[in-house]
Amino acid sequence: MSLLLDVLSWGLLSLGGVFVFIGGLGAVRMPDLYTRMHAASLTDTIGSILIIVGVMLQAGASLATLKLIMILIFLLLTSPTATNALASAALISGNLPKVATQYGKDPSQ
Amino acid sequence: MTVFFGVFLLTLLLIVAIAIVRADNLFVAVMLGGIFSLLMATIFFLLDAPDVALTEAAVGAGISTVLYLAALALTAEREKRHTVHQIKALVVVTTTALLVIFATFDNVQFGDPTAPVHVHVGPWYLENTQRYMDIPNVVTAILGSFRGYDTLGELFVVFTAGIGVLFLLGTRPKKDTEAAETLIPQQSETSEGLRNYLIPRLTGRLLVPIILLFGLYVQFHGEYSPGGGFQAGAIIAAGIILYALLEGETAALRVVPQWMLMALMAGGALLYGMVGVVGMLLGGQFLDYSVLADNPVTGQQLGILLIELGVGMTVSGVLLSIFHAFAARDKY
Amino acid sequence: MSAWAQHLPALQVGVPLLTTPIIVLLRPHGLSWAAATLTSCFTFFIAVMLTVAVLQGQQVQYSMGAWPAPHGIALSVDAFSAILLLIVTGASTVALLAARQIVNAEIEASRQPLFYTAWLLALAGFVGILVSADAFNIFVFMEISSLASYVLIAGGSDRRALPAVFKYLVMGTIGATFYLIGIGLIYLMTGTLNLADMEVRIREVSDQKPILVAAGFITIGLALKAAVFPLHLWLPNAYTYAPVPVTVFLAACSTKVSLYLLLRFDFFLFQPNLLNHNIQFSYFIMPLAILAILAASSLAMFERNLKRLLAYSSIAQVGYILLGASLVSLIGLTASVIHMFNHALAKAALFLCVACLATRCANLRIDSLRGVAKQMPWTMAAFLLAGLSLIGVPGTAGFISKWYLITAALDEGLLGVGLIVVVAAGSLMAVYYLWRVIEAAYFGKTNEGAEIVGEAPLGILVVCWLVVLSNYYFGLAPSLPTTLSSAAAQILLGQVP
Amino acid sequence: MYYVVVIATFATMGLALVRALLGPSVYDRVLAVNMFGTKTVLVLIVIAFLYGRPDFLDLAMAYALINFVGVLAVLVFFRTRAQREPTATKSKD
Amino acid sequence: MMSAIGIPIIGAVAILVVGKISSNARAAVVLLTAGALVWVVAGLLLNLQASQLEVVQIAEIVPGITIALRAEPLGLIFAALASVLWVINSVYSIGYVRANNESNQTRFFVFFSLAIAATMGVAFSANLFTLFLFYELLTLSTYPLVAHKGDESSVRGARVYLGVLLVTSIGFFLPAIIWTYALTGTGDFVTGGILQGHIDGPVVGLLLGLFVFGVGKAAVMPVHRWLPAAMVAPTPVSALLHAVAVVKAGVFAITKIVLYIFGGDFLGAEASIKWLPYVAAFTIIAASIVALHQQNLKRMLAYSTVAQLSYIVMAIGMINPLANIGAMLHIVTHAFGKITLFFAAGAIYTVSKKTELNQLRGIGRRMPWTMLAFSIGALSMIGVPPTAGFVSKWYILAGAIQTDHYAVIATLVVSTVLNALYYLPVIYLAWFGLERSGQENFGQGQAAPTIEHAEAPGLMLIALMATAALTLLLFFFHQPVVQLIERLAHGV
Amino acid sequence: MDWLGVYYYWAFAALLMIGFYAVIAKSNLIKKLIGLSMFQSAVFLLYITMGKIDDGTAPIYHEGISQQIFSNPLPQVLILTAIVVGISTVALGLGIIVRIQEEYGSIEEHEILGIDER
Repeated sequence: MSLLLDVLSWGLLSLGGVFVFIGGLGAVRMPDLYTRMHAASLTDTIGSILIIVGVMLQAGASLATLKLIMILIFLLLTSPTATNALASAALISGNLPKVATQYGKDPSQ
Repeated sequence: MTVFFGVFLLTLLLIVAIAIVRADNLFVAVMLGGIFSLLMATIFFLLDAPDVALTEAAVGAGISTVLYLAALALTAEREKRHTVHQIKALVVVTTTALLVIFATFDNVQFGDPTAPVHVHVGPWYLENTQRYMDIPNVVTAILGSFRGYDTLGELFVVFTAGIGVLFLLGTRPKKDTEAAETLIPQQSETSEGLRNYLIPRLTGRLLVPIILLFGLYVQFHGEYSPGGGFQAGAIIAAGIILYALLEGETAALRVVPQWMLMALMAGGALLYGMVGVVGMLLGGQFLDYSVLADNPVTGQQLGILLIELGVGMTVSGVLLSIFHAFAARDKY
Repeated sequence: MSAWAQHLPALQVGVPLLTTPIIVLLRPHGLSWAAATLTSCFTFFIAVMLTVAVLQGQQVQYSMGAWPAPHGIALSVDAFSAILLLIVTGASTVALLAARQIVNAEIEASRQPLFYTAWLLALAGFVGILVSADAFNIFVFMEISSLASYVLIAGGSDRRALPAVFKYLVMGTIGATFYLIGIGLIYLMTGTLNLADMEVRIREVSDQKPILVAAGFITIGLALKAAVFPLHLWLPNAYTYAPVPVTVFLAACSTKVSLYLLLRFDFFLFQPNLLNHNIQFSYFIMPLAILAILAASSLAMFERNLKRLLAYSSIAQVGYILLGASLVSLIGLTASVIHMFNHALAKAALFLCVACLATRCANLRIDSLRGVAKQMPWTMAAFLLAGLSLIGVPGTAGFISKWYLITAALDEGLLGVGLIVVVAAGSLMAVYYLWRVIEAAYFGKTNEGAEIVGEAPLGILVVCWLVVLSNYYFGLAPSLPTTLSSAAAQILLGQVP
Repeated sequence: MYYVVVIATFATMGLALVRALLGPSVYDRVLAVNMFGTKTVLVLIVIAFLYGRPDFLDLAMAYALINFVGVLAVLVFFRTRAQREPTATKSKD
Repeated sequence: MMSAIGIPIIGAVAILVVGKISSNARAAVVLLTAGALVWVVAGLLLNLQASQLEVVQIAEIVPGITIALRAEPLGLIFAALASVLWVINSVYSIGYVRANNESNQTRFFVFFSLAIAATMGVAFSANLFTLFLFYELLTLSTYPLVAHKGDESSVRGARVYLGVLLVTSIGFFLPAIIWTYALTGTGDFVTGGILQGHIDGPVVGLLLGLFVFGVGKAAVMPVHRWLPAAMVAPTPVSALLHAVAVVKAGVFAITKIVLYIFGGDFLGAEASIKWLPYVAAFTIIAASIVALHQQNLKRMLAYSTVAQLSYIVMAIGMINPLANIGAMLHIVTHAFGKITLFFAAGAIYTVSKKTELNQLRGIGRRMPWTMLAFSIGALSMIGVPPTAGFVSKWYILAGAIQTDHYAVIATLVVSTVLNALYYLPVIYLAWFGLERSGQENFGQGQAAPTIEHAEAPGLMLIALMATAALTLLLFFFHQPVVQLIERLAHGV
Repeated sequence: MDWLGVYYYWAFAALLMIGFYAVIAKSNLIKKLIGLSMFQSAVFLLYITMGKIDDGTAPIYHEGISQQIFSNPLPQVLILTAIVVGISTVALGLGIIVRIQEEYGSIEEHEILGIDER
């Protein structure tokens, strides 16, 4: 039984790791602010879910698992909100997404 | 294995440090400062110092970034490229660094248990915490009781900083006073924070109680896991600052009015002092907690709990009043 | 009372420290000043009690929280710290007594409780350093006193105080951090923070290199905070633009406490263990001291602003104190300790006279003080008498330290003659720049614009004359400071085999 | 067992740092800081388990909160700054 | 002895209090204090035997260094001289101040009596430290007197006065004292000297040099500049300065140091101090030559004082009993002679506002009594028999012949001739010169018109005549003073 | 002589250098303050590296832990205090900078000196 758990958590953890790394790559290679934000925040959330669940399997039913759940909730609450606030702030201050201007359409209509 | 992580993180640290010095835009420098202290906290965590990591995170990343930003909002945003007497600085700096390397070069092994540091006083604390206080967190034991006098001094350093900022920023700036009259009637947009940002305000409303709860947890859980007065104070202050950011500074002042902050500041310091004096009155030395209760061990625990509470009160009071002093400056 | 006697060291720091939160909350105007002065007097009273205990030969030790010395924090008061305690608490009480009118004029009522709290915190910081026997604890109290002094200096209405105090903050923090690096390196090699314990364990340390570097760091750090000559750039502006009572308090003790630490660390810790200490000390500190005396005095001679003139003269006097110490002889050290005492007296008196002048005259440039003696005879008389004490005319306190300094220099043979020339040149320059002021005040023609100025308010004048007369009392009957300083010299030199 | 995750997260932290240094506009840097924060939380969780000290998770929890406060603070004060000097050139650095 | 210092201080305070009320009351108080002082000193002088040995200790500064007073003969002579002349000087200055209605007179008299108190302290000091304490007090109390007028020239003069005196005292005198304390452990004046055996070789010369040039008040050549500069002071002050207190304190200090610190026989054997008489001789000659060229009366008197002082230093430098007596005697005779000259100069200035020598042509007929006193004083300076100056020069000459010190004999002769050269023409012109009226008398553009003026005012005249009489009396009755000095010489 | 171990001390020295350079060379007051806090963080790093023992764990007892080697708790206590000292100095420094901005209108040291000369 524990072997199954170990293999499962190892799988989740490495998957989470991969997602996180992809997010990192996305943030660097993407051309424009908003695309980078898109890449980074999405992988952020999925990555944390995978890793934390993976670790929870390792910790089993203990105080640590409760703490892990709390952290997961925090992360799920805070990082998307932060990205949202960031996106709207950038938009208001006139930092237009590159792609929109390329096709000549004025995004404001 | 710690060493490899450490080396990687240290290189990252140095890169960030150089980036901070070279950054022209001060906002950028402050944000990189945030990253700097996050890295610093992780390194501390790697070097088996969770308490210090928590303090560095709460104080370094949280509060100091907020204070820097509040100050930047009032002063210049961009640094004028004017590095004066560069060579002289480089010479002085390299000599200091060489001096330090010369001192620590070959005779100090990283982490070897036989180094004099670990032989003399360190181990005594590890054994005697069990005997005298019977609490798991040795760092809090030393902080609270063995070197309680240091922490009293520390508390008063924070108290002085609070007094100082309130004293300096207490005056209404002369030239702006006339403008201030006109400003007050129509509620200025700035102090309303992110009023029209719906999502952050909602999550904020949800998060602030959790942060405060977590702060209190850290405050009273200091003896079992990394935590204590300073960290708790910082976290509680961060929570209320978050509320101020979201709901606007006046709303935050309504929740925690100025006189309450002053009471918190003075009360915490007084509480700590009185615990020491009571120890003296009951026949022990100054700051001797074993006389506080009939059984010395519970006395020590009670003492540590009280002084951690005092520290938490003062630190949160000071940090909040400093934040309000900066934030209120906008209105003038 | 004897039950409290053994708690004295803790009370000495506790009283000023724990009254600050109470004073912060005192809203009614004027009450905060009264409370602060009362606390300062009570601290002075405790300092006197401690000195009496020390003079009776008691070994005043106190371990905080009843933990044994190397593990807990210990406080110890000996002759050296006793004389400094008297200086610091005395200066603070005197400055506070004279501070009422000026602070009312300069700082609005709502901020005054904060000002007096910062004042008591500075006092508590200084006293904490003097009483503590734990290296890191000294760092903490050094920070309290420095932060509080930055707040005090920045309290004035003169806007130029702000950049001056920022420069002081940066240099002070760098000094404190150098001190921290020094302790860190020592802790690395010896594993303890208690001074007495550290001094014992330093001997067994095999590799002396880090100790040497630590000595270097600590000396530079403390020299920065004590405004020793090349590192003195923050002092003139900080003292000039600070409110006058703050200058009275800081001029009398802030540099002295750092010098106390410098001497204690150098003679107590490093001295017997470093290679040949006299070379390290005399080749390194003595030229700095001589440079300080000559350069700072000459700067003072050409200075127009009265307060900056006295600030430069303070830097020169720090040079005298270091000169005495760098002779590494019993009389030399006695000379340097007693000069700390006498200089504190003389400088406090001079700055109090400046305080009297400040209440009546607009700016304190020398040529705007022409002919002021006719309108303010008592103040200028006090300034004259205090000036004589600074120069070291016989019968004044200044003379005693000059006497010891020259006797100490005489034992050095040929080098001694050179030192005597320097000391003589220093005091003659002092004569020059003080006489420039007195001559302008007494014989200068009052320039037309000056309005009729009355005598200084009685309160400040009485305090000023009190300090001036104590200058002369300790000039004629200096038994107290001499016994204390020779005992201090023995303690410091006790370590040298 | 945890090495894969630790190495991956460290790498992402490195990349986030690159973005922070290069980032043309301030908002890029804010994004990088946010990414950095969450990655540190994850690293701490994993290292806590790597060291076998699960009771250090409070640290990670504190991080998550502090990071959020930090990012929001930047946005608020950056807007106050932009408001006070609308004439100031938009920071396109 | 304590009262000797106490009385002038109490007097100073009394004058301060009374001064505001009325000038007569102030004058009365001044005279009262002067009289009381003379009475006390006389008391000490009479029962010399009893008061000789007891040492009054006032305060112990540092273990081994005390403020102590002792009434030994040398100190007594100086104190007696100072107190007597102070009485006369007070009389004179009250008259002078009234005649010239000087500004803030109270301050003048207060510092006057403080200066006398300091002089008493110097006279009775029992050790080097007390001597230095009162020496500095004397400098500081006379500074306001010199700068009394408060105008630009007097302030500059006072600055030079203070500068030279403080430089020499802090620069040379203090190190010398501390060196003595370091060497011998005590600084007390012991007949026969304390340096015996502690120090020898050229170092003794160096120490003596430090002392001689340290005591700026003795006006030995390089450090004499303050004396002519102090001429800006009103005449009673210059009288006090140059005849009674300041210069005499300087020379008295050197005598005390040479006799009681080095000791006569110790120095006699020492080769390295032979330079002292030659330096003094050089000062005499140079000062006399400079005095020759002086136009201003008071500056001439100043340079003549510099010369006369070096007589005493030269006599002491010869280390022989006869010369010592001569030196002590010269202190007294020169005091009387010079004070008469200054009083006369003051009188002439008060009445006729004349200060330059060439204005004094034919003034004898207008002011016969003043000029008579002036002539007696001048003769005493030259050393002509009926005046006391002759007696002291005679003793110095005898001492020089005894030790066949040819350089000193030569200096004595040459200087007497020089004195004659610059004093006699003044007397001759005053008595026999024709009073030229009108402009050509003041060709050099001095605007002092020949105003009609009679004799000097009454009070000043009395003082003048008193000192002149004393100069003559001393010539005939110098025996008691000599006996007193001899007792000292044999180390009673 | 394990090179990696000494790297911590060299990182401390490098950080010290960077912080000190920023304090001296930069004329912007806020940049000086940031340099100052970096200078202090370097010292914290020194103290904590001192306290680490090879494969020792944090000095907090926990039923679950097996091995008994603990890192030295004392430097951690010292650094806890030093961090809060650092933040207090920064807070006061920022207060002074805000006041300087209001009085002088600039926070560049060379400009402030210029304004004072006039």
